[in-house]
Amino acid sequence: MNRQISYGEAIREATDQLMAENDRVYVMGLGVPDPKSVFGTTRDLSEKYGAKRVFDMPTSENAMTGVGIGSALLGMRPIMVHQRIDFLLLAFDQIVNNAAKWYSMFNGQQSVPMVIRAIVGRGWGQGPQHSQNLQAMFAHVPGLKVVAPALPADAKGMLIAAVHDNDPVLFIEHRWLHSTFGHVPEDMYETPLGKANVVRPGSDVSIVATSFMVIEALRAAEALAHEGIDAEVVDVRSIRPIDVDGIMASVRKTGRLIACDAAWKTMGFAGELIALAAEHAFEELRTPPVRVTLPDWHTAASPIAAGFYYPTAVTIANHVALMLGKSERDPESWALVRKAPADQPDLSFIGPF
Amino acid sequence: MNRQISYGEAIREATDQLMAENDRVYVMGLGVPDPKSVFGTTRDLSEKYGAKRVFDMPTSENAMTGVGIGSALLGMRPIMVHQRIDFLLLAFDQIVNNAAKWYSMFNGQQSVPMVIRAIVGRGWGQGPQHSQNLQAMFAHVPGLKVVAPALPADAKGMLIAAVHDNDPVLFIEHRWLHSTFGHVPEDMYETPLGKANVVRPGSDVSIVATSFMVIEALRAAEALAHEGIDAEVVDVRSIRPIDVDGIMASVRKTGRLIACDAAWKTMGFAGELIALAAEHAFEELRTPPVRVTLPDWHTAASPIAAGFYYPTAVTIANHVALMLGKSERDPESWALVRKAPADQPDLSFIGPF
Amino acid sequence: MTRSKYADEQAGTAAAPGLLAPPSPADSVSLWLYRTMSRIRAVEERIAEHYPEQEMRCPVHLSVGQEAIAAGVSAALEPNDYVVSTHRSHAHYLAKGGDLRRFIAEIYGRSTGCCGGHGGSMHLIDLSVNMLGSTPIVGNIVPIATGIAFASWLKNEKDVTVVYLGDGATEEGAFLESINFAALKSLPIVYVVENNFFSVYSPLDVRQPAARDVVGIGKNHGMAGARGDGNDAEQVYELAKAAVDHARSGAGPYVLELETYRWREHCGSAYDNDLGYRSVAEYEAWRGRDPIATLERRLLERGTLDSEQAAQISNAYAGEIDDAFAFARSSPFPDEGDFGTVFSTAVPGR
Amino acid sequence: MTRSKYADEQAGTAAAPGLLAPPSPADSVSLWLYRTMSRIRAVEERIAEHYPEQEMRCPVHLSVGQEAIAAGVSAALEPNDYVVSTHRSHAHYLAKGGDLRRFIAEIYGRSTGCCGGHGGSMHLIDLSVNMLGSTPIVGNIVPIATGIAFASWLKNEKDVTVVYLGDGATEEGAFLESINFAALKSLPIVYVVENNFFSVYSPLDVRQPAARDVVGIGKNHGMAGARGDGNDAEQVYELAKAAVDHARSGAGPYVLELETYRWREHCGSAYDNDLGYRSVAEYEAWRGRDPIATLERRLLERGTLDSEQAAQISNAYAGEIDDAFAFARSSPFPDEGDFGTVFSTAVPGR
Ligand SMILES: Cc1ncc(C[n+]2csc(CCOP(=O)(O)OP(=O)(O)O)c2C)c(N)n1
Ligand SMILES: Cc1ncc(C[n+]2csc(CCOP(=O)(O)OP(=O)(O)O)c2C)c(N)n1
Ligand SMILES: [Mg+2]
Ligand SMILES: [Mg+2]
Repeated sequence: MNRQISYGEAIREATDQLMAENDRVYVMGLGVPDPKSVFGTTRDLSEKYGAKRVFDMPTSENAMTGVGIGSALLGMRPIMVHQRIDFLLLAFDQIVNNAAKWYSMFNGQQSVPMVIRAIVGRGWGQGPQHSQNLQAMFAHVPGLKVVAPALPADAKGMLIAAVHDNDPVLFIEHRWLHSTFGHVPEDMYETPLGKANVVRPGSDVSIVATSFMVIEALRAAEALAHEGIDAEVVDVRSIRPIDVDGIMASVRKTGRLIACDAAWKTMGFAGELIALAAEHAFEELRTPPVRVTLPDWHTAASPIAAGFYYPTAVTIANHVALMLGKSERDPESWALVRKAPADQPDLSFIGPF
Repeated sequence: MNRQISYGEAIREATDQLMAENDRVYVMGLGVPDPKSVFGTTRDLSEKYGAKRVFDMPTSENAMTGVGIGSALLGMRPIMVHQRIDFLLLAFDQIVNNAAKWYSMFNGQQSVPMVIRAIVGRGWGQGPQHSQNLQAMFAHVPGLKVVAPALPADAKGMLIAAVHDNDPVLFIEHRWLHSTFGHVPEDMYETPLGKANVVRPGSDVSIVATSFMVIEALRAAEALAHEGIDAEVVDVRSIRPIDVDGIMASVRKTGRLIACDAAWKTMGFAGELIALAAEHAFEELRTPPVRVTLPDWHTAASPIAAGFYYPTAVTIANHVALMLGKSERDPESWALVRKAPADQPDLSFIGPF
Repeated sequence: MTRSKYADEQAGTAAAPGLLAPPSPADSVSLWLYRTMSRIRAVEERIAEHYPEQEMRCPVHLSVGQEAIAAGVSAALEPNDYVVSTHRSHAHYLAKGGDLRRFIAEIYGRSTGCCGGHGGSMHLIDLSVNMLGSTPIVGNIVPIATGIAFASWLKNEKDVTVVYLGDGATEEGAFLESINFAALKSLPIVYVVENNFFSVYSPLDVRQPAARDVVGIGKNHGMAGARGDGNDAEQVYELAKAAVDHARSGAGPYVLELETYRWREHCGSAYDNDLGYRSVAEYEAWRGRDPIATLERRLLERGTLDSEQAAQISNAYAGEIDDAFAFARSSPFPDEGDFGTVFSTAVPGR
Repeated sequence: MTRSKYADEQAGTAAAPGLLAPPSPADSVSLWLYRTMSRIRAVEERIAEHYPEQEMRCPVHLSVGQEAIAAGVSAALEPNDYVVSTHRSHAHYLAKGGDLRRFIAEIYGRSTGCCGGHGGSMHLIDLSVNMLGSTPIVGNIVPIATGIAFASWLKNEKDVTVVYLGDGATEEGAFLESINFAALKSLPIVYVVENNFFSVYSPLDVRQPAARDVVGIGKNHGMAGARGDGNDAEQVYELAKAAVDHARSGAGPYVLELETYRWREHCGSAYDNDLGYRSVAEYEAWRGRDPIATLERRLLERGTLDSEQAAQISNAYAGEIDDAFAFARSSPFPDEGDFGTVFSTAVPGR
C-alpha cells in the first residue's frame, strides 16, 4: 500500500502512536491544544489523551524547558513544541547546560529523554526575529542530537526514534515541509538518528542538503538532468551526530560538493560539511567545494527581500553548472522549477504564517 | 619605552582611559566593584568614577543585557562583564535578537554600541557548566562582532576599538592570559577589529590560532624550529568578522593549515577556518588541513581530565610533524615546552579560579 | 479630570475644522482621546479591509478594541518621553505620534517604510517622536525599556519611559528581572500591562494561577502600581498620569495593569470566534464595552460633542488614510543593495 | 515540637553508642538535627583543612554556618522525597543522606566519586537517597526541580521535591517562571531560599530593592510561604514540616525564605573578612548565632543531652571522615576512556 500523507500529518500520527504506546509521553507548548494545534500537528491529541498530557504552557520558554528536563529525570518523555525556533534563544541555558550535559556530568546515572520540536520558516514577512534557523548553534553542543527530516516518512520515523531515544533531541521542522506529501507507512517504525540518506543517486556532483533545501536540491537535480548533469542529492537528516561516513562516501565518489543549508553562511552547518570534506576527502575533491546558504544578514520583512535572501533550486543549479564548467544554462530545464513568489511555498498558501 | 604590563592590567588601563575620555562609558557586572574586581581588571574604577558608572548588578544576565542595549540606544557605551562566558547562555535572546539586529532591523536608524566582556577558562575543576567557550555560537550571528585578543597590547587596543565601535562587540578573554605580560603603550590607541595578525612568520605551515591557543602555537613553533620546521603563527584576534584575506594569505603561502581553537571541534571556529581554506586556497593546499580543538565532550572536573581534554603546544607540534611527514620528534625540543600540571597556567597559580 | 499638557484649552473649545485634522495638543484631553482612538480604529479597520489582498505580506496584530490604552497612556506623556512596544504596537505607535505614511509603507514592505522594509508590522519605530521601536519576541522589549529608563537616570534626565506589554509577556523571566532592576535603581519607567486575557488562543487560566497579581508582584519589589479598566480611556489617562508623574518625580517605577479585549484574530485581519477558543457571549460583552462608543456616549452627555461632530470625527481620517495607503503602494520596494548591511561601523573581514 | 517520621522515640532515648554513628532515623528530631549539623560541620571543616593542599582541584562552596537549613529541611522529608541544589550543596547532600565517601572522592576527582570525577563539588548526586543533583549556574536548577515535581504530579505520586536556592538565584527570571508554573499546576514542591545576604561579595542592597519580598512574590502567585530564622534548626524544621505537609497534601507549592550567614569565603576554604566586603562586627554577630551552638545550648538546658554527650557527638564523625578521605585519596583517577561518552543511546555519526 502506498499511503500518501503530509509531513505535518506524519508528525501528528507519530505523536499519536507514541502517546498510545507509552503513557509517559506528554506534549507541551504554546498553542499545542488550541484550535490551530501548531499547524495541525497536534490536532485532537488533547481530546484523546487529556489535558494532563497535552497542554498549553506559560510563555516561559526557559523554565518550561527545565520543567521538561526535570520530568524526564523521573522517566517522563516530554515532547515540547515551539512554533518558531527563535523562541529557543530564551532556553539556551537549560538546553546546553542541563539537557545536553546531564548524562555525562552525572557520569551516566541519568539521561534526559526529551524531544524539542522547533519550526523554522521562510518568507512571508516574518522579519528578523521570527525567521532564524539556529541549528548550527545547537549542533555545536556535545550531548544534543539535532535532526531535520525533509521527507514525510522520515518525519514520522525520526520523531518516533527521537522519543524512544534516551537523549535530548532537537527536532527541526521547516514550515514549508508541513504541506508536502509522501508515502508514510501506517505502523510505528523508527528511522535511525545519525544517518544521512541518498535521496537521488548521481555521479557528477554531491548536493548535500538539509531540511527544505533537500526539496530545492531535488528540483535542481531534476533540472540539471535535462542538461545532462547527473547530480547526487544527499539528505543530511541528522545535523548532529553527523553521518560523516555516509556523506563522505558520496563526496569521495563524485569529487564535488555543494553544501546547501537554509541558515546563515558563516559558522553554519554548510561550512562544517566543507571542513569535513577537506579533512576526509582531500584527495578526491576535484573542485573547491561551495556553500549554498542564506547570506550573512538578517531576514528582512519586505516580500522583495525574499528573492534576494533565500537560495533556491536555481541558485543550486547555477552553482553546479559553474562547478562543472558550464557557463550557459539551458532555459528549457527551468520549466521544471517551482513557480511561486519567493516568499510563498505555493500559490495555495495564504499568509500570515 | 618598552613598558611591560599584564593582559589583565591592559584591560584595566583601557577601561580607565575609556571612562576618562567619555562619561557615557559605564561598567556593570557581577563583582565589578567588589574587592576581587573581576581578577583585578576593574580595580579602583568604582572609586575613581563612582558607583553610578561602575556597579554590581543582580544575577539577571538576560534582562541586564537588555538594560545595556536599551541604554546604548540613548547613547551610553556600556561595558558589561561576565566572569564566565557560560552565563551568557541566559542572555542569548537579548544578544542575538536585539543587540545584533537592532541596527539592520530598524534600517540603520540606531546602533547598539555595547561591549560584553566574557572570560573563558581552562582547567582547575570548573566542570561542565563553568568552562565552555561559546564563541562559535556568537560568531554565527550577523551583526555581532566577536574578538579574542591573545596579546596584552591587543587586549588594550581592541577593547578601546570595541568601545569606540558603534556595534555590539563580544570581547573574549582567556583566564590564563590575564597574567601574561607584554609591551603595552601607555597612550590610548585602537587595534583594528576584523584583522588577524601574523605573530610569527614562517614558511612550512600556517598555525592559525585563537586566544590562548596562540600562546600554545608559539610554544609549538619554537619547539618545531629546533627540529628545522619553520611554522607561521597567525593570531586570529577577530573571530567575527573573520579576516579571510589575511588568514588565507598565510595558508596560500605555506599550503598547510593547522586550525587551533580551544572550543569543541564540531561546528566550531576551527572548522570554519578549514572551510574557508577549502574554498579560497583549494589549489594551494598541499595536505589535508587539520583541526586542533577540544574534543566533542563536556569538561570534566577531575584534574586528570585536563590532560586528555586541552590541546597544548605538544598536540599542535605533533600534528605539524605528522603533516610534514616527520614521524619522529626530537625530544630535545620539548625542553622548550611549558612544564606545569595540565589544569594550571603555571606553578604560581593557586586555585580556585 | 485633571489637565494634561495637551489641555491648554477647555473641552469642546477646539474648532470644528480641527476635528478633521489628526489629533493635536490643542484638543482637550477627552476630545484628544476620542479623536486618537477614532483615528487608530480607522487606520486598523482599513488595514483589515486590505489585508486579504495579500499585499501586506507580513503578520499584523491589530489592536481593534484595545485603543483606549494607547490613547490614555499617550495623553499622559510629554513629547520627549520614550515609548517601546511589542508585536501589537500599531496603536502605541500612532498614539505617540508615529508617522502614518511610513507605518503603512512598512507593512507594504516599501523602502519608504519606517524600517525601510526591514522590519514589517512588528518593528515600528519613529525616532522623531521618541517611539524607539517594537519587537515581537514576547517580553524581550521589557529589558530594553528598562535600559532606556536607566540611561535617563544615568543622565539625570526627567524623561519617562513607557513600555507596553501583554499579559503573556509577564510570564517571561525577563519581566521579573527588569522590574527588580528598575525598583533597585528607582528608574523612571511605567510598565503598562495590557491584559487582554489571551496569549494567541490561550486564555489566562492555562498560563497563570488564578491568584496571580502582577501589580502585587510589583509591590513586592517596592514598586507602585494600579489596576484599571483598559476600555475606559479617561480612566486610563488618569491612571497613566499618576503613574507617569510618579516616575518623573523620581519616586521610581510603576506598573499599570489594564484590562481589555482583542476583537479580531490574534494575528491577521479576520474575526476568529468561529475557532471556539472563546465564547461569543464573552466577545459580545466586550464589544458592548467599545472604548470609543463608551467615551463618545460620555462626551455627548457632557455636551463636549454633538452627534454631528462625533460623526465628523469618525469620518475625519479617511482622507489621511487614503493618502497613506496610496503613498505606500506607490512607493518603491527596496533594492537588493538596501539589504545586507549589518554593521554600523564597517570593519574588514566577513 | 511535632514529631517527624524520625521521631519514633523520644528525645534523649537514643543510646550513647548511636551517638557515635551517623545520624539515623532512630534519633529524636532535635537530636537528629544536632547530630546532622555537627556531622556536616565536621566534614566541611575537614575539607577546609585539606583544601590548601591543592589536591581537591575544583571549586568548593562551603556552608559552614548555614547547616541548620539543610538539617531542618531534611528532617521534614520522607526518604522518597526529592532534593536538588546549587553550587553550595554539600550540606544538602549530606543531610539527605548522600554517601560521604563518594562525595569526598568526587572532590578529589576520583573514579569512585559520585559523578566519577565528571562533576566536582558543584554536581553532587546520590540517586539512592533521591538527591537528584546540583548545578552551579545560578537559578538553573529551579526549573529542573519544578519539572521533577511536575512528574510527581503527572504520576499522581505524593513525593515532595525540595529545591535549595540562594538569595541571588531569586533574581534570575527562571525563578519567576518556575513558581508561576508550580502555582498554576499546584505542584508538590518547596522552594527553600537560603538568604545569606550575599551573592559572592555582593550584598543584597546592590542587587534587590530594599522592599523586595520573595515570600510576597510567591503569595502574589497564590503560593503559600513563610520566612524564618535559618540558624535555628528547630524552627527550620517546624517551618519545613508545614511546607512539606502543605505540598504533599496537594495544596500546592510553598516558598520558604530562611535567613542565615556564610562564615567562610564564597568559594574556597579560607576566611575572607580581610577583603572588607562585610564588617567584622556583622560577621561576629552571626558567629554568635552558630546554629550548632544554639541548638546544643537548648538541648543541654532541656536535659536532652549532657555536656559529655555533646562533646562525644562533636567528635563522633572524625573516624568516618578519616575513612572517607582515605578512601578518596586511595581511589584511582578515571581513565581516559571514562571520558567522552556524551550519549546514553549510541547512534552512528559524530
Ligand atoms: C518568546 C516568544 N514566545 C512565543 C511567541 C509567540 N507569540 C507571539 S504573540 C504571542 C502572544 C503573547 O501574548 P500577550 O503578551 O498577552 O500579547 P497579546 O498578543 O495578547 O497582545 C505569542 C505567544 C513569541 N513571539 N515570542
Ligand atoms: C548564571 C550565573 N551567574 C553568575 C554566576 C556566578 N556565581 C556563582 S555562585 C554565585 C552567588 C549566587 O548567590 P546566591 O544565589 O545567593 O548563593 P550563595 O552563594 O550565597 O549561596 C554567583 C553569582 C553563576 N554561577 N551563574
Ligand atoms: Mg494578551
Ligand atoms: Mg546568597
